[in-house]
This record gives sequence, structure tokens and C-alpha cells, in this order.
Amino acid sequence: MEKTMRKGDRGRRIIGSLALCSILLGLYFGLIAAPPDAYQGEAQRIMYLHIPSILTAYLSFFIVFIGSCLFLWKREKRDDILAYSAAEIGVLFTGLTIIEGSIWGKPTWGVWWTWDARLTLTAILFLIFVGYLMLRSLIEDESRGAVCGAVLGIIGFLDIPLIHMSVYWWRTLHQSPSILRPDKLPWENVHPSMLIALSVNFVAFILFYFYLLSLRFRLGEMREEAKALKLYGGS
Amino acid sequence: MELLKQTGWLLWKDLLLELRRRESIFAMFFFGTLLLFVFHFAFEIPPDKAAEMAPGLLWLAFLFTGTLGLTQLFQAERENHCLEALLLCPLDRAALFLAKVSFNLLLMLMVELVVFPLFWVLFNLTSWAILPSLILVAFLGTVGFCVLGTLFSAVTLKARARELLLPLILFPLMIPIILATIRGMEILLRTGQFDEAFSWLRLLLGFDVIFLTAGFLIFEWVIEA
Amino acid sequence: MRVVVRNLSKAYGFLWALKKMDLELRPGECVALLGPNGAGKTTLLKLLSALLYPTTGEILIDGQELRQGSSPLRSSIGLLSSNGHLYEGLTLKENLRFFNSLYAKERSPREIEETLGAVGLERWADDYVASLSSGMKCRLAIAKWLLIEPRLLLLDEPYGVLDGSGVDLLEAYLDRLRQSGGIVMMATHHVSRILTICSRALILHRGSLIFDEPRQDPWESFQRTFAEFLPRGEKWNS
Amino acid sequence: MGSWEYVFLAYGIVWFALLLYFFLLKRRVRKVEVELSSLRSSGDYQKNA
Repeated sequence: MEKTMRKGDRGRRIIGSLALCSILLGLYFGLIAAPPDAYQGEAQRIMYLHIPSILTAYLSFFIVFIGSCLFLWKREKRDDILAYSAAEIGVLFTGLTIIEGSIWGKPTWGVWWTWDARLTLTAILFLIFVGYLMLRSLIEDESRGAVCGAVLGIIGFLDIPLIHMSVYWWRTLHQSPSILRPDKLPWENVHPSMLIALSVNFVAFILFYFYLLSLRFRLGEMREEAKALKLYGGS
Repeated sequence: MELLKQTGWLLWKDLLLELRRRESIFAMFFFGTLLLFVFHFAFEIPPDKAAEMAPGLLWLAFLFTGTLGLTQLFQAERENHCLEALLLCPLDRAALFLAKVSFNLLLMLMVELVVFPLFWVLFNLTSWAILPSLILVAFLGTVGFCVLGTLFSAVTLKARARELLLPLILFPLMIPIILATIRGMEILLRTGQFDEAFSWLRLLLGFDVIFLTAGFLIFEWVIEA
Repeated sequence: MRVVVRNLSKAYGFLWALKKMDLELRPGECVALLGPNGAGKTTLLKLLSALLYPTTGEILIDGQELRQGSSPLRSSIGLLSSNGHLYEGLTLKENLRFFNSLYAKERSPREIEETLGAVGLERWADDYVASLSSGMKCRLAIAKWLLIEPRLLLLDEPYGVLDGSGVDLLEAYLDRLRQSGGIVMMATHHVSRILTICSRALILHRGSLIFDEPRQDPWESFQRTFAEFLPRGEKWNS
Repeated sequence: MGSWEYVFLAYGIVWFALLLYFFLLKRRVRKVEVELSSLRSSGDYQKNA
């Protein structure tokens, strides 16, 4: 166990440092280098935060799905720890996405919360994540909690496309597509440095996400090891 | 074929227990009608917008009544370790899933049978022509609710605060059903034809098929956990 | 019907309920499972009836591995727990009909009445199980297994609730099952009564098997192990 | 509020929350490491025998 600890730590430190410098780079590009948007002015800079965090939220939900499938198939504790860690960090990122979304909404639409399709989807994703964590905490029996969590992870993931469809249809029904459609990314009039800012921030978020994930996974593994020591130590 | 026979027997047992105790069915009836009245008082529905708001209120009543039924679904199995007795039998776990889904479906359809005409009268809707399509949309929505509801009723079987946890997990996942049935019914009431509502109907059908198969495969691991 | 248990262990969270057990049950055996509370008797019974998922090890029945899920092996395994496993809301007849149909054994109403008569419950045939005393519920459970005819019957402390005639009834059934090549394993605290009919005794202590010998008349080794490991209060000739 | 305030508000909340979670995580990891090393070194094998 000692050997893998050091190799794992070194790998994680590399990701950590990479994440750190790409975050700084992203901040520089996002706040300083990129020019203000023609319509929204400065507020558009929040988009460099908003888009990457939404994608990270969906990525973590996908990892919960993968972890849950592997766990149900092979019943290895490792996959369950992966699913739980991804869910915990997923809640964090989804919650932040909702906060950013509403802050971005204020200057552009003048109101803190609109039932815009993307915000609604993020809110639903957040509710599913919270449901997952609540379920895991309210089931005492370890192995049963893991199986039930895995089932919610899989069913939740299968439901995402259906939720997408129903929310988008529901949106187009009510809100006539305005020129400033937040659902459609304003790619046409984008300034090259804006594109750079967006991609750098995206890389920063992804690296930081995987750094947090590996750290949380490490924590889960160590807790498992402590439990095993108490248990097998006795036999 | 064996699966259907076992499902039949399980359904026979559930219906017999329900007819004797009549716990769920009466509670769901009164709760459904009560909700309808409460909604009627709570919202001042102008006659012209009745077609717009009515389906939403109707479906809220069905969803809450259905959740009430779901929390009682495995009650008989909880007494006397009967779930263990069922797991001991060479019973196909999918049969247990199918039996519980159809049992809850029957309960909800019976409630809908009573609440629907009441809803019709209360909101004094007139067009009879679209009734069959309304019923089709309601049926598909109820099937989707029962399939996912039964699966998560089994998931939260041994959890603490079961009655709170079940709606919390179930409702976000039910959003496609909620939107599809309410929008579908509203379009039917407003326009009277099927063309626009057809996409919602396809969504409902897709939902039911996907989660019926997912339930079939996953239920075994949930109930044995 | 041969049952082979290899390296079986089961842990609940931090606690070892059963540690690395190896066991073999041969046809016609009546095994007494003894040990203080929390020694792992019920856990072993639940593992043998595939209600629990072993942490390590495996159980082979006639060469096939016993796994959870709806394996066909289950139709030959029976678990008699003194008052559980019966639907309170159904009548005695309905209970028997229901469980028999799940075991794919169509029993005519006449057979069901006959079996109820055999266990002395014919008068309450149409009453609800809820109105029965626990002794009568245990008799109904015996009637249930009489009809289903399992090859391996596991019993969880039936003596606690049965009266004199009930015990004779149960022991007669166990003898018939053993003659026909079935296996019986009973977890109980009524040591003296089980010693009269068992062909082999196991003693569990804190999840591990500390005694496993076929029965001999002057059984000093059993008395020694029994006295050493079991609390004073448990007189073995009670 | 000018639009710059919103930008700083958003960036502030997001990065504050992320770093807060990071430090909490670090603390949790350190706590478990201490427990693990004490378990491994003391090797209290008798506790469960």
C-alpha cells in the first residue's frame, strides 16, 4: 500500500500544479485580456466561469454513472468510492453554476432568476445530486446504501436526455427565442481572445476538477483502509 | 410464461390484502379529491384560462396521491419479514417488480377514475370529443410514474425517513412525466387535435419503455441488497 | 443433496459475524447448531438460504454455487423461522396456497386441508394469521414446508414457541425428511432436546466453528467444549 | 451596480467556494491519515479477537 501512495501523490501533485497555473492563466485571460462583449459589456466575462462549470457538472454526473455501472457489475468498493466522490464534487460545481447563472442573469435580463432552459436543467441536476447524497446518508447499511446510490446514479443519468428534451420543448413553448438566446452560445461575433479565455478557463476547471476528485477518492480509499484495518486486523 | 403466473399470484395477494385492509385505496381517494378542492380554493381560475391551468392542478393531485400509495407499497412485506419469505421462493424478482407496478397502477387508475370526472365538473370543461386522447395521455403518465415510483419505493425500503426521502428523489426524475402530461393535456384541451401534443406523447412512451426495461434489470439488485 | 461450505465469512460493517468457516453436510444428517447469542447462528442460516451475500467464500449445493437472485436451487431450500414469513392479512389456507404456487407446486384445496389437519390447525383454516398465537404460527410454517418438501430445511429456534405435541409433530417430520435423504440444520438453545435427535453437533463461538463432531453416546468432548465456552446459565441437560 | 461588480461577485463566490472546499478536503485527508497511521503503528490487533 505504501508504494502506490507515493506514486498516486506525485501524480496528483502534478495535476494540482498544472491546475493552479491554468487557473491563474484563465483569470488573466478572462478578466483582463478578453475584450468586453458588444451587448453585455463586462458581464459577459462571467460566461468564462459559467460554461466550464456547467460542463464540469455534467462530466461529474457522467463519472457517477460510470462508477455506478462498474459497481453494480463487479461490486468493487473502489467504484463506489469513485461514484460517491464524483457526486459530492458534482453537487459543489452544480450549485456554483446555479449561483453564477443567476448573477449573470441580473445584468443581462435584469432579474435574478429566469426559467431559462439551461438554468432550469442545472437546478434539476442539482436536485438529483442532493437526492443522491441524502439517500446515501439515510441508509445505514453500507452495502445497501452503495447499491441504492448506484441505482439512483444510473436512473438519474438515463433521465437526463429526457429532462433535456422536456425542458427545452417547454421553454420554446413559452419564451419566444430572443436575439440574446442564452441557450445558443454566441459564437458568431466572438473575438479570438474570447475564445482563448474560454478554452483556458475550461482546461483550468477540468484539471482542478480531476485534482479535487483524486483527492476525494484518496480520502475515500483511506477511510476504507482504516475500516478494513479495524475489521481484518481482528481476525 | 412462468413470470406471468408468479406475477399473477403476487398481484392476487396484494389485491386481497388491500381489499381486506382498504388502507391505501380510501386514503388515496380522499386525498385526491381533497387536493382538488384545496387547489380550487387556492387558485382563482378564470373560466377562459381553465383549460390552461386545469391539467396542472389535476396532475399535482395525482402525483401526491401516487406518492402516498408508493410509501404504502411494501408495507405488507415489512410486517413479519415477509420480504424474506418472498426472496426465499424461486421467484423471478422481475415478477415481484411487475406485480408491484401493476398493483400501484391499479390503485392510481381507480383514483383517477373518480377524480377525473370530478375535475371535469369542477372546471366545467365541455369538449367530450377529446376525452379518449386525454385518458391515453393520463394512462401513459401514470404508468411512467408507477414504474419509477415502484423502483425507488424499493430503493428507500430500509432507509430512515423513508416517506420524506422518496418524494425528494422521485420528483426531480419525474419532470419529463410532469411536463409531458400537463403540456399534452393542455394542448388537447386548448386545440382539440393531436398534432402538437404528439411529440409529448412520444416522450411519454419513450420514458415508459426505457424505465420499464431499466427497472426489470435493476430491481433484482435493489431488493436483494 | 450435498452442501459444501468453503472459506465462508460474513462481516457487517466493522464486525465479523462469521469467520472463515469450512463445513460439509451429507444427506440424511440432522445437524444441531449451538452457541450463545450473537455467535453467528442466524447469519449462517441466512447465508445457507442465500438471503445474505457472503463477504468471502462460497456455498456449493450439489456442486452448483448458491448465489443470490432467483436461482432454481431455492426450490429445495427451506427456512423455518418460528413466527415470521407469513402474511398476517391472509387466512391460513390462502397463505399455504400462495406460497405453494410461488414454489410452482399446485396443491389442491383437499391436500391443503389435510396438511392443516396433520398439524392440528384445521379448526382455524379460514381465520386470519394475525389472530393466531405464535405457537400456531410455527405449526402453520411447518405445514407450509410439509407441502413444499424442501431437501435442505433450516430451522431457527422452533422449540421456543412449540408445545409438547408440536415438538413431537416437528421431530416426526424431521425424521421423515432425514430418511428421504434430506438435510436438517437447527439453531437452538434447547440443547438437551436437540441432542436426542441430532446426528451431529456444531458449536459456534464469536463467528468461528469451535466444535464439529458426529454424536456418540458418552460424549465427553461435547460436554467439555460446551461447558468451557457457554455461559454458566446454559445447563446442557435442561 | 455596474457590470464589473457582478463579475467580481461571481468570480469571488466561485473561487472562494472552490478553495474552501479544497481546504476542508485537505483537513479531512490529514485527519484520516493520522487515524490510519495510529491504527497501523499501534497495530491494535487484539481489539477484535
